[in-house]
Amino acid sequence: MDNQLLTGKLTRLVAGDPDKFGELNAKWSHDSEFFMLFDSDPVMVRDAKRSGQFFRERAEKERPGAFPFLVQTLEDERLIGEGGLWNALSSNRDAWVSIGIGERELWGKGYGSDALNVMLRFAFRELNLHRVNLVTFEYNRRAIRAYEKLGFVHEGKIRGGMRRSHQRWAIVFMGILRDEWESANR
Amino acid sequence: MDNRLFTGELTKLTACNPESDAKIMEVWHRDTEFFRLAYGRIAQPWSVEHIKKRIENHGGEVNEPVFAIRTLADDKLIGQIGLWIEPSQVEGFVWILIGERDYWGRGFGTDAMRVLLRYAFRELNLHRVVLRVFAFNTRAIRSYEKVGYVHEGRVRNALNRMGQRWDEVWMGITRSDWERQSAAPKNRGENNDEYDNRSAGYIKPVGA
Amino acid sequence: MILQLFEGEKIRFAAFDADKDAEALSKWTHDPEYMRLLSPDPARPLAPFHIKKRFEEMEKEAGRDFYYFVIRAREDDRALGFTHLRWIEWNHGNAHFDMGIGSASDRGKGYGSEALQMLFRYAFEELNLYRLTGHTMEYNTGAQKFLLKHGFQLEVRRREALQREGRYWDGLTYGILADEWANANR
Amino acid sequence: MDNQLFNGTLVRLAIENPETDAASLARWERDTEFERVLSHKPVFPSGQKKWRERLEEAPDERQFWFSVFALAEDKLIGFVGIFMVRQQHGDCMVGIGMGEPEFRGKGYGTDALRLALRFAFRELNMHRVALMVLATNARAIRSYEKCGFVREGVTRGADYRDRIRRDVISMGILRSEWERANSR
Repeated sequence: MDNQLLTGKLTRLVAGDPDKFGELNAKWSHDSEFFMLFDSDPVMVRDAKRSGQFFRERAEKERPGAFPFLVQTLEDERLIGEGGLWNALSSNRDAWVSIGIGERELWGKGYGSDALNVMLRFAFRELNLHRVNLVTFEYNRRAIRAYEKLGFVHEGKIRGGMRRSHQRWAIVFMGILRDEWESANR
Repeated sequence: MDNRLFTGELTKLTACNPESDAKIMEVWHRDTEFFRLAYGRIAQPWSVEHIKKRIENHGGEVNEPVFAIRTLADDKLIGQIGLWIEPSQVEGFVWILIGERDYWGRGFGTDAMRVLLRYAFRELNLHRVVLRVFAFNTRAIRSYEKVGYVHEGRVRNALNRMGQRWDEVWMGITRSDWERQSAAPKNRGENNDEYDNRSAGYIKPVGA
Repeated sequence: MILQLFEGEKIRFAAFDADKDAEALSKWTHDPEYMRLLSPDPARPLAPFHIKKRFEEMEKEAGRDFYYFVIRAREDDRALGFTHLRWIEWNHGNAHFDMGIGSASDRGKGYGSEALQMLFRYAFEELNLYRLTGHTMEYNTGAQKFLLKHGFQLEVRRREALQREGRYWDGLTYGILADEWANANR
Repeated sequence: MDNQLFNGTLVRLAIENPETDAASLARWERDTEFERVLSHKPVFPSGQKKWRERLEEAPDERQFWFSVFALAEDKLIGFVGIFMVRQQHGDCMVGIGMGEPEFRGKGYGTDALRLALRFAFRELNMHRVALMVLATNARAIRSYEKCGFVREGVTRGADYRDRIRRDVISMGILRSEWERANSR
């Protein structure tokens, strides 16, 4: 039995109170680039209190299949990002995954991939899912490369589905099956 | 795909309708022999309002489907059957009650259970289904055995009823038990519709 | 005759106090080994917020018939674990029990044994129950030995009732009658 | 007019203060020897937060609970209460618990009980006060008899603990008996 289920090489997944999610999201919301990469809603600076309230409501209404996580570094236990698995307890045995590293000085250093890989291990080894889906945006090239390296396969896109900075971008869908992930992690 | 998923040979499973069902079910619950076969809780008369609330509160959630059992012949409400699905999505806990006495022992309960199992394994992709039945309910135990349930143990003396202690019998059926059972020839020579054909691949188009 | 039901030698039973205990319980849920030994449900880290919410739901669902104890060490009053009696059927004298010792460093020191003996005394000599039921999993050999040592008998084996690490495991149900415990302690 | 209604010789009665009293009540309930004599309900450590909520509940006119303070030390040592008040019949019950062990068996309980009776008869104009006590609780029975309570009945084997059945004795006192006992 794997007792390091939630621990990767650089990060670990932890739970967070709504206030903690609120505080972090408020801080990261001041980095418009982060939210453009992470979210399709119009970016807006947020304050901790109202943001905390939003996450409290989300926690109240949380459906059983929702698994929100905060990403913590192993070396200094800093909370550097968030993510989760969504609609994970459906009879289709699949789920949606999301990952975002809020601390920009840690971008491109493998923290995001490491945390996402831990989430996939949780999805396939604990939730026994058959596949994991994710959606991202055409301009998020670094993320798309990271997902490809982890074994995600392009499964389709909505051409011009998004409009930002006066340009149309495709919304990109990717997916990974359990045995694809298992062989990538042999 | 087939649109007769909820239909058996004698019964069909339909949504519960609190308004009309509760009145009928209130009559069932006056019969304490029925009550003690169906529930372990203290037997007491239930009002129509109480039953209506129970129907409204249960069966809404995706992990707790509850059905009304109706006869195919004349659409008569004769019972209820439901599933509680474990968070792990691996196991479902089933319960069944037939409220109309004159439909006891005539295969209606067995038929409804067969439809429920097909729904559990084909639609909900469960790995196994489990139930508990009181040791004195021998008719139900025989019905579950016919459908393919395997005895998995007994909770000793779990019931204190009619001045005596009774065991609670636990029976389970895994997907492989079920595949074997439904592929095996039916003992009463009932016709073999496409759900019970020998080919394991149920994705195969009907009649191919 | 034992007069103090909540005071043991090394431990004591206390009420769950959300402000004090939610933090400790949240920490335990971050240990996948603890979560996987404890329950077949998908292991997930819980924040104090979730711990409080779950506790309120359990309390609301059972009303008076829910006896939840936090196990505290007498030496420094720290929370060691929990145990509770649940799903009580007074007309049959039935109850289900559960127990967990939060951190690995506190296990194997006799805390669980003392807590179980105290729980037996409470169930059979205060609540006058007829029998107790406990559940565990095929891979939790520690719990199985613990239950057998304390007089439980295996009663039900639910074949392949849970799935973890890509394989199926049986679910095990154990039972003990009040007289069996009383005779063992004559 | 008797303005010393709530002051006795050894103790005084005070209205409960949720902040301070809840802590003591939570501590006392951990002593199950004390709790099991006091109540037939299963003992359970509900904890300070729960006691606080109970004490903060709006008082209704069917029960009057007091904290008992030792006069000399001004220390909270127990509680006493008139409850199950049925105004139309002039009938009620009294309950008393001396939480601090070192104040038991020294007359503090009897003094608190006398104050509660005076409150029931003089202030609430009750016709009678009743109580229930375990047959094995000899010390309490002596204290009740000293206050003028008379045995009125026994419910045989009503208390079941440690696999043993015990009788529960019900006692009562009428206003006339109380007036006589206190005019001497």
